[in-house]
Amino acid sequence: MHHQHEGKLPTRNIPIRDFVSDTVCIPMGMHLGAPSKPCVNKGDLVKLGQVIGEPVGGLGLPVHASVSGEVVAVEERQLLGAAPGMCVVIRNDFADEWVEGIQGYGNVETVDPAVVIPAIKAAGICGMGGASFPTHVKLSIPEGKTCDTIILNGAECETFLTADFRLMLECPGKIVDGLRAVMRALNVKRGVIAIEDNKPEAIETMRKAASGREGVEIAIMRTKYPQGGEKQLIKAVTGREVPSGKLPIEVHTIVMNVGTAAAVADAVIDGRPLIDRITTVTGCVQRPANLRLRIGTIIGDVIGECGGFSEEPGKIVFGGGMTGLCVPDTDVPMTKANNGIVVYNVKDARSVDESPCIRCGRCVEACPIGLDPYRIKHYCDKGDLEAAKQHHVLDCILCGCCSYNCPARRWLTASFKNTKDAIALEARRKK
Amino acid sequence: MDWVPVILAFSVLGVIGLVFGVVLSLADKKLKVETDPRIGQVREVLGGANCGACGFAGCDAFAEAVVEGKARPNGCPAANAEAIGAILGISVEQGEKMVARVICQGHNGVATERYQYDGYKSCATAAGVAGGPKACRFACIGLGDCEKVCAFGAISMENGIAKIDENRCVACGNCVDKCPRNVIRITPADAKVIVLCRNSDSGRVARAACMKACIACQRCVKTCKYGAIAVENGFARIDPEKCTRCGECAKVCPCGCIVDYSVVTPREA
Amino acid sequence: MPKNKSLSSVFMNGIITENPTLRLVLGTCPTIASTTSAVNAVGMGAAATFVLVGSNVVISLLRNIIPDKVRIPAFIAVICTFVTIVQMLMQAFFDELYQSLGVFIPLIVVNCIILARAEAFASKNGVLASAVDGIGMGCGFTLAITVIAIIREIIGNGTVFGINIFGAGYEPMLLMILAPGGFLVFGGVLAISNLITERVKAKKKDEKGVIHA
Amino acid sequence: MNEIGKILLFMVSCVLTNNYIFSRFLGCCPFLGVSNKVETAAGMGIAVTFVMAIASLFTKLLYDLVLVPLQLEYLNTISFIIVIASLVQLVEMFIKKTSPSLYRALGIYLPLITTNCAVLGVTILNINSGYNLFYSILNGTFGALGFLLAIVLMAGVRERLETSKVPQCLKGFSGSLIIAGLMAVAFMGFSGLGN
Amino acid sequence: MKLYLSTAPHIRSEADTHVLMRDVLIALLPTTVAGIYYFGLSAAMVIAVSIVSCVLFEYLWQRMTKQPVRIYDLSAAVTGLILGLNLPSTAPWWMPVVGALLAIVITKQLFGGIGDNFLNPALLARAVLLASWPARMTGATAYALPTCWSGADAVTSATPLAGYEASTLDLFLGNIPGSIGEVCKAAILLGLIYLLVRKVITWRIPITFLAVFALLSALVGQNVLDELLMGGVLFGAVFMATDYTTSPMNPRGQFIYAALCGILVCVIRNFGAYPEGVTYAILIGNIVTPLIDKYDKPRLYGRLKEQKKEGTVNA
Repeated sequence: MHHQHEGKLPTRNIPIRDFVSDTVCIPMGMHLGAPSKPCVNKGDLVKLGQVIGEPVGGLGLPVHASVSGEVVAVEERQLLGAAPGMCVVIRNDFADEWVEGIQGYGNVETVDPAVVIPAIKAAGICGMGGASFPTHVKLSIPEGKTCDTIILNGAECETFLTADFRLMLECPGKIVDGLRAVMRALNVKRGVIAIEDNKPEAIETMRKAASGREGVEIAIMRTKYPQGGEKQLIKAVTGREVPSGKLPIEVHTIVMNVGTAAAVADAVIDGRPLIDRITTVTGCVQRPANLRLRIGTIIGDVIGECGGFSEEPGKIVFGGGMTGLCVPDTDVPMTKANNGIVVYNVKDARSVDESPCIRCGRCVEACPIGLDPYRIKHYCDKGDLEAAKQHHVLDCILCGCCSYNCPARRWLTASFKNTKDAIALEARRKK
Repeated sequence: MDWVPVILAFSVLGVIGLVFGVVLSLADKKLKVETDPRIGQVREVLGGANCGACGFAGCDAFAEAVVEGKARPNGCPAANAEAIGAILGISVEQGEKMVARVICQGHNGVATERYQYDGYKSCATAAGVAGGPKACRFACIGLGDCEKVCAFGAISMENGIAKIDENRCVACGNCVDKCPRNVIRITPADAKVIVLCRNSDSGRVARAACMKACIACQRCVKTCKYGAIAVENGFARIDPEKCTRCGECAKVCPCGCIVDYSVVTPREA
Repeated sequence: MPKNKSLSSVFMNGIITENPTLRLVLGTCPTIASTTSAVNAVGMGAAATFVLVGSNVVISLLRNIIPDKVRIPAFIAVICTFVTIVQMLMQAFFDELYQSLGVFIPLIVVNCIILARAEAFASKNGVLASAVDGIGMGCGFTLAITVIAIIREIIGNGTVFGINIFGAGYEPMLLMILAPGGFLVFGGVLAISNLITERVKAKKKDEKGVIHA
Repeated sequence: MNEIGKILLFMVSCVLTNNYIFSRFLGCCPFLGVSNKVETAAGMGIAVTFVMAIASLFTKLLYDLVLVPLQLEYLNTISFIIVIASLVQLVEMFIKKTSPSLYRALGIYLPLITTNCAVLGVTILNINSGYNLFYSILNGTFGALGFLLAIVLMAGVRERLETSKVPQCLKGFSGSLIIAGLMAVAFMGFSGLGN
Repeated sequence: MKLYLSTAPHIRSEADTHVLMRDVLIALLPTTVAGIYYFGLSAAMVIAVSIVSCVLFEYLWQRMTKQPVRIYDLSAAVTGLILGLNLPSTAPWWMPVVGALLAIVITKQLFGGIGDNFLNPALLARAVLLASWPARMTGATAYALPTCWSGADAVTSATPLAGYEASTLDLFLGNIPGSIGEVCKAAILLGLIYLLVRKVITWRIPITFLAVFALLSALVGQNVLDELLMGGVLFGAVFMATDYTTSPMNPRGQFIYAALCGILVCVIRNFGAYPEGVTYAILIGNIVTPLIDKYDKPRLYGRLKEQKKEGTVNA
């Protein structure tokens, strides 16, 4: 599927700049897995990089203070998910004083491979492309499986977003360092940085940065959403297909986002925990920008930094147009996985009512997995989980292509997500 | 009169009948399959809605299980258990009449709206979008997931919340399972006085979220002469065993969240 | 079916409540095949009624003699006999009609209506009631197919019972007396009858509701 | 035209041009009743094909070897129905034994093959049209294949329409009849083929 | 400030039902203009009556059954225009009205409206009209001569289609008797190009249809070019076989469907009773479509059979 417009033009050529606000609200549940447990109390003084949330369970990650200052609240707030989540609110004293004990390992080419993954875990890194899966878990290869290729996802096929693109232009060395660290940690000989062909500058910069680095290559891919989807990326780079219901490691591959790789480099070289990330702010704001934001920055402040709304806002979305999540108000904080804040005007925000399916077959043609979306939608609407399962609804990657292309404006993707959740719930109930 | 053709006709038909009769009876012995005719009879008593409330895969499976003694005749909420018992030649009791009730009165305009939900019309989906469009976390979302699973057409959406037709409801519980907010409860049909709110937030928060929210003011508890009402988890609850359906509590409730169905019909409530 | 039902209600049952064509949807093949003209429909209806009454009476007479196990073959044999009689009668007196109805006259044997009535009514009721039931069902069948036939004939040929009603300027819609027209008109009439039943039911329900409240 | 070509054309005309459902209106009851699922429709169609082929053979033999020599032609209807009823019983027992699920799906329609007018119709048409034994069997088999084709196509359409917003009064037989009518319009395109 | 929230995706393609139908109308414009040019005002009248009655029937039905009125999606207008183009210019006023009733009410709305009809409404209407009033629909009695007719005068020779003889160029430009829309092949090709450029349809159905038909015509010994240019093959392949609702969803199914249509046109033209088989061929294709859709599934990602083998080779 080709987009008519990718929405990347307003921010494509704007360099990354820093923004620090005077209050941050750091959610404890930014990664996939159980939310971390707050280990500070109201009134405590915290320093930059201090652990304020301790990992819980197998998929747990620590959370670090992204500013120094006083903890003003530890409370539940309504975020993007179904239930409210625990947050630690810190008032920034702008001292930016690092906590003691931050210790890096220097060069990624000489570091002891065994310390890389613990360092990644300690830095609280999760997938920064949007899925927020804890990176150290992804890099722990299960018994009996092997990995021969690590793919860095620089496709950034989502609409509106330019955060990864700017990162590749401005910090190419860091990305390659991160990749090398992971390759050495897992003893993998091949690392591929995959970039879509609509980003020639990034391809050029990354190629320069990768030259002379052992086993690192650049793959150029056709610009086609969802090229950056894990499964599509693996197919495009290696020609392998991840079996249905399995993880990429099944075909000896691990996929990471370029942003994650840069964070890994920081964690390994400097021992710096994940306290900020690059985010594209675009849409109906006065000055669209690529900002390096502290985790927990309230988006109202971010929009203020970008000059405020340029039009009456109708919808504010974390992430791109195809897979992003809506926010309920401007008091919501930035998370580790959020790569974009896109403001839609009221007209673009409104959705049209579903009209009857005209059986044009565009959803079938658009589906990168090869599903029959129109048929599955019927079963999903009816609540027939069994039939939906038989038509492979569980294979859906929720890329949104079917909904995007549907001339009847039907909520195909939403109904599939709904059904996938219902099937998962049912399975859990049966247990 | 010439009798030959008549005799001939009869004998030809007789011979044809005989030949096929013998073949059929032989085949019958060879290919015999036993089926219990009662399965079909039981199946006819069941509604055929295939709602699954009995725990079997549809009405056919339940009928088979009942006849084989693997299921209880009153397992089907939609069917007359006595009729099934009559087919099987055993006596069974019909359970107490239960109905599903929506424990929420957060109509449009009554419940505060945090944002305008503008996506796929499904409660489960809306509940996952930043906690749902209504400020109350316990409120009926009103996009009709229960309506879709009801095999008996008992649920309709009115003014932003679900409405259950108690005459059609058989208490199969499908809507209860489907509701992402657990706002539907199976209650005895004769429990006429009910607290229609389960907001466990503090009174202030609850009131801000909905004009008909229970604020745990304890007035009903004090009014009730039978000790049937208790406030737990921030909202009142009536014990149907102790309740005499006097309806006094409904009169004193300042938020109107206790409803006496013997005074207001479900349609008006 | 209760035994003490009055004969008139048995008769009306066949025409309205359980009209074989429109309510029970039995005997679809002759309905479509014989409704190309009103005359054909009446002929087919009369033939079927004759067989229905005859077989109902005979089966009702024999109902205590025929063993349960072989009742269906026995019923068919009785029906066959009457069909053969009708066949011979029609051939002798209405040869033109017989030719235009063709294979559908012997096929009255397998018209589900007749077997269904034998099984459901005649084998359980007395002779007189069975005869009335036969007449009622026969009339119901005849009425329904005649209505369908009249519609088809008017639109498809511009005539009713062969009498031109639109004058020379009318261009008949040929399709209606061809195969598809049979399906379409039958479907349409059935849909309208369903619609009326639905309305009546809804009305009854509403009335009930009012009484309850 | 040579004999083989003639036979081929005869087959085509049996299946398409003189389709039992769409141009001869025989076998409408099962066609309307057992056509809501493609799989069951195919099962029904195959059962009918089987019965019709064998019935054509037996009735033709019976007629030529017994009824005609004894001058009892007028007994054809009753004797044919006995043959068909027995065959259907056999098929029913066989299916019940081998495939209970198919048996459950075909339900009450299996015994109804007896009263499926297409079966009796084809045997009588064989006699009336004066076909010899070979053509009788061809007529039976390919006529039944035409029935199979029609009922499977019908089932496909009806399965698809399950997802549509059909008005209440058109659910069931009335809607099926209208579908059949529209399909019959399309099948008119085959007229003239093979004749 | 109250925000609107929904699930992803938050952007949608430009092409909604209305836009697609509008594009089809635009693609039909050259054909319509050519038809009116050749057959004059009477053709314009037939087309106008057809469109108006189709839209009116749709509106009335939706009001009567208390559904939302959807005439603005233009699907009824498209049906009306195609129906009008399928009629001869001499058609009396009541024919497009009856056709519209058949198309909109019987074929489309009775089964649930847009997207739920299993036959192409305009085609079904044409087939019924053809069967009911053959003399008014086709042949020398129905087809008016084009206003700039230059060929041999009337029924002298026996070309299979309308009883007229014309040069290949005239066949291409449409200077021949016939239904309003089907005569001018140049205009139809223009429409095809527009539809392809706007990505309203893909090449699969029309090209397969025409290719299979041409191949078979060559096999039975006909003049392929003349066969392609005669009658409604081109119009049918471009505008009617490609109807979304009644053609298969999956690419492979579309090939099967189009090939079936092509074969049937050739068979009916050469061996059947009708001189022109396009209508019936596509209708039969429509009827087979549900079965094609049922059994033809796209290949699923990650369900390769050789997956395991390939995986181990790489490891």
